[in-house]
Amino acid sequence: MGAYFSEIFLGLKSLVIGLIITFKEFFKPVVTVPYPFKTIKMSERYRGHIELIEDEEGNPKCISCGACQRACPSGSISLASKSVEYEAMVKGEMKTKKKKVLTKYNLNFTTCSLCGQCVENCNFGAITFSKDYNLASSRKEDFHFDLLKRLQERNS
Amino acid sequence: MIKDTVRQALQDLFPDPEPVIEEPVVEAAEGDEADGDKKKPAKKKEEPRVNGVLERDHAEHGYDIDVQLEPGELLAAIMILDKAGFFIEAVTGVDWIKEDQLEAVYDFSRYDFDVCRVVIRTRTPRSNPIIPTISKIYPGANWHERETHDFFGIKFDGHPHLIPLLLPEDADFHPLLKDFKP
Amino acid sequence: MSLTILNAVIAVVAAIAFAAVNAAYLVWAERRGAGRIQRRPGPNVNGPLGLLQPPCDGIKLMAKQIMIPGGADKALFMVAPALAMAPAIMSFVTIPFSDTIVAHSMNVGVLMIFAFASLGAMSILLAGWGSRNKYAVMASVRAVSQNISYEIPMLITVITIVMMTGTMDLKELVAGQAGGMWNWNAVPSLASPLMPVSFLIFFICSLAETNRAPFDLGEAESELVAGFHTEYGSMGFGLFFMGEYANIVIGASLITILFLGGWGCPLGLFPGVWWFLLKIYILIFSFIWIRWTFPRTTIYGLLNLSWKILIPISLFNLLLTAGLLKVF
Amino acid sequence: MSGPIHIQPGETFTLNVGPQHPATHGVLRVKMEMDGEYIVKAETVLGYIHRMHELMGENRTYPQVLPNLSRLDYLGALGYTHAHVLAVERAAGIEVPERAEYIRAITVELNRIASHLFWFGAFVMDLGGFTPLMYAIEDREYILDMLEAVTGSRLTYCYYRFGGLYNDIDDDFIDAAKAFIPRMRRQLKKYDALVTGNIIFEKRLKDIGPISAEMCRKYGASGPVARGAGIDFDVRKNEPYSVYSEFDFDVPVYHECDSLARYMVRMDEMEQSLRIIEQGLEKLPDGPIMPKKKPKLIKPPKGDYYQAVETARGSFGIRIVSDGTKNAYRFKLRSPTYSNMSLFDEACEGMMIMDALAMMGSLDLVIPEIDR
Repeated sequence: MGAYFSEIFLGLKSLVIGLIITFKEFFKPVVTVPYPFKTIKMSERYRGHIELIEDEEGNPKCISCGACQRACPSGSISLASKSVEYEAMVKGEMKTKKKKVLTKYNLNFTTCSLCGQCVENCNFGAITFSKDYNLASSRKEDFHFDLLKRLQERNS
Repeated sequence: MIKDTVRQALQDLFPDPEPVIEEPVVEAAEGDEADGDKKKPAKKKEEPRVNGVLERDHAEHGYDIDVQLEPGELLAAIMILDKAGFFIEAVTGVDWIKEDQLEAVYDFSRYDFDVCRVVIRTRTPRSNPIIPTISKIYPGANWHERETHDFFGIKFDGHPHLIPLLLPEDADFHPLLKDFKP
Repeated sequence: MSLTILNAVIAVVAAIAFAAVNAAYLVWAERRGAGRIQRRPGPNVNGPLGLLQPPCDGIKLMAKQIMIPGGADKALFMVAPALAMAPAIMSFVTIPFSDTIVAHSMNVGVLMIFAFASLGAMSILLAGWGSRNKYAVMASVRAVSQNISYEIPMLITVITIVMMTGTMDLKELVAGQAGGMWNWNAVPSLASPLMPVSFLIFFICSLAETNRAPFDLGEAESELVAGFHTEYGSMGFGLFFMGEYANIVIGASLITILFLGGWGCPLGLFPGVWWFLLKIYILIFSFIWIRWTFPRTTIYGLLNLSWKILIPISLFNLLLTAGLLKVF
Repeated sequence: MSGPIHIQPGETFTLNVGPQHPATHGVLRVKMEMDGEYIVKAETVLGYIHRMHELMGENRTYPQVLPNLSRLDYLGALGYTHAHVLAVERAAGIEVPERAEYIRAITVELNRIASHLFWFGAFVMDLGGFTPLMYAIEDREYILDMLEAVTGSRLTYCYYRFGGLYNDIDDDFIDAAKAFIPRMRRQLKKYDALVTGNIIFEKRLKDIGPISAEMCRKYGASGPVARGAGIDFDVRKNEPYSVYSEFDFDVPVYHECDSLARYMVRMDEMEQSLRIIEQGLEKLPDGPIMPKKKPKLIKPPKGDYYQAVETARGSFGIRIVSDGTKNAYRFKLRSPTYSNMSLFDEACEGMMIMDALAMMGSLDLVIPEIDR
């Protein structure tokens, strides 16, 4: 009989303790960020999709060696280049030197797993992570990024 | 040390008199390992391992006892481990296509601090891979065997419910076979 | 004659309006309250403080297509939501909000409310059976057994009170408690020293009767998907939802009337409808508060609680009160 | 595996719990043969999100498989990538600088707390209490913020590399971690009062869902499921890897074998993980995070290698059969939940559905990890 009543009493007590805790929380400030109205700054190392880095002249640093393409586990990167002399642009003296120029750098973000292998395998520091995360879309094509075009858009 | 007792018990499964067969087996394995560790990995291989018990370095391989036996002796070996209080870790397969064999690999380990991971391998021809089930002894092997059947097509004789587990129920392909084309 | 009909129509319309507005805004209050307890804002986008959320929800629910699952019993499926809402509204007719605001005062008001409250279980049963879903059937069976087992201690407690006050008229019940909180039924008196316990029992029972957490086994999301209204969408679901909140208002009103002095002030000053509303909203807040604090009980834990703890104690209280009433 | 005993055929009905069901936390399906509310027989059906990670492991190079591992278990991803790097380091014989190992241990333990916190919230939500989930998520958010600042991602980390780490931790991380420890201890006390002490919670779990030690052994259960059955088994202690042998921590073991025991094990483990983090931050040595000489192309020598680690869910093992090329010949993932879940069919026989689902919650299921 004693156990019966003590169980009821202890049970009620535990319930009251729980109620007190939630009651205290009731008056504490909210901790959430109302997302579309307010955003938080992404941390320094946040890894978004990749982005090409430009050199001083505004051209991509990429020399289209294809290391990123080979390193990518999901085959999300496709790039193309053409070999040109590129005379007009050369400001230095070495006019005859051949150069591979990036003509296409596409990232298929639908298959990208943001592992960062491409950035790590790039020996020329030509790609980096963007801080983009507002990437919702209902169309698949919106995630086929033409990074070269994005670079030009950023510059203009 | 449970390692020695289990090793001894497993050794007894092999019918041949111990000293005669054991020496070459151990030597072959050591040679095999040395091969791998040193410069010339490509040479002198594709010699299917001889059945027997090997002791492995835990730090190097992650397990202690490596047993290869005939499918027929499998249940006896499993029973030894069951009696010694091992728990089943996993059952899986390896497709040795060059040797035209399928290998089923059973991992057992211990809950106590006497670390001893035992690996039991048994090989069966690729054309008709049949291995007795151990799910009667370790019910936990039920799913693992179904999975192995999914991936490799090894038929576990006596399994109560050998239908695809991870693959779709109408799957008739075995994706981890080396000649699998998706 | 025509005046009575007009009166009745006004009363019913007012009751429906009160029930509907309450139901709609209790949803809002619940979501806001839950949000505060969980350290998040709750609905706050539609209108100031999210006050336009309930009408938006209502429009959305009404605009949706009514889906009837294949093989369901069409008639029962359609009747069940209405049956959830109707008794709840009917009960409002006899609840006195103050000594003047009451749609129809009856001398058996308590009985009538309980009669209608029992119909609520019927709607759950019909919904579960009609929607041809195993989860729904299991949930409705649970809900019915829960309703039956909790009506017993509830009614025993009510009998105790009726015995003390000698009336079944809700207005007279309140009048008997007038003049301050020391006269309330929830406060122990010489004749019934265990009244706070009875109050607690009644409170727990009304939680269970309204299928509120921690006794919401009828719609236990995590095991029975959504319980008896798994197959309901659009306004069918909306009616169940409103019925649930209307039932909560009735439960709170009943507790107020039976135990907390109805529209009387705790200090005996300025009695009026505002006290009544204040009390029921405090009670409703505590319902919300409890729901967002505790996990759900099990079905056998629930029945054990009723049969092993609540019923013996309330019976003991009944006998004790009966004996003491003879003495004093 | 025993069939219905006293029930006539036709008296039972089949209930499909899942693949879309709130209690299964993912696409798991359990076909239950029910007698009213009682389960007569259950059969788990898997494979709804099977992705064949093992095949992917065979046709990709070792570094390319790294991101796959964190997709196994999205709640405790670091533990799984840790297993992979350890396995490949064992196979290829790569030395790891001490600082890298310490950082690995710290981040893995943080991730373990995050995983247990989420499990705690989801488990209480299974039982019908919603609010603890929100508190747990709030605490978890601190961990995710810390890990994001270091690893760059919030959920599916790809942080460890063969031989070391992707990048070093900074002072901000150390400060945040040091501030987090006392905060988490306070929160754990709050959870104790709010949930563990609650009578409804206790009644729902005590003596419910018994899983005995013998059953654990036969099914190969590990992690909190085994420790809740009185088995003192933790790979971090039994088979120390990384730098765990240098930490002073206890392995919580409960002998009750019920759902409450498994719950208590996880709650105590959070405290132990905090201790490990505390010691790790204290002992953290300076130095490089990548070895000086690291092979450009990882080609482990021929052989068969096994590596077990203790993840948030139990003993996770990776078997790499190497044929000396840059791809694994066989890449086997031994996932702990797979074994833990396989005993559910037998354990839930004769239970009521709500108890069975509470027990399922106490197994801490992450379906992608079962299906792999």
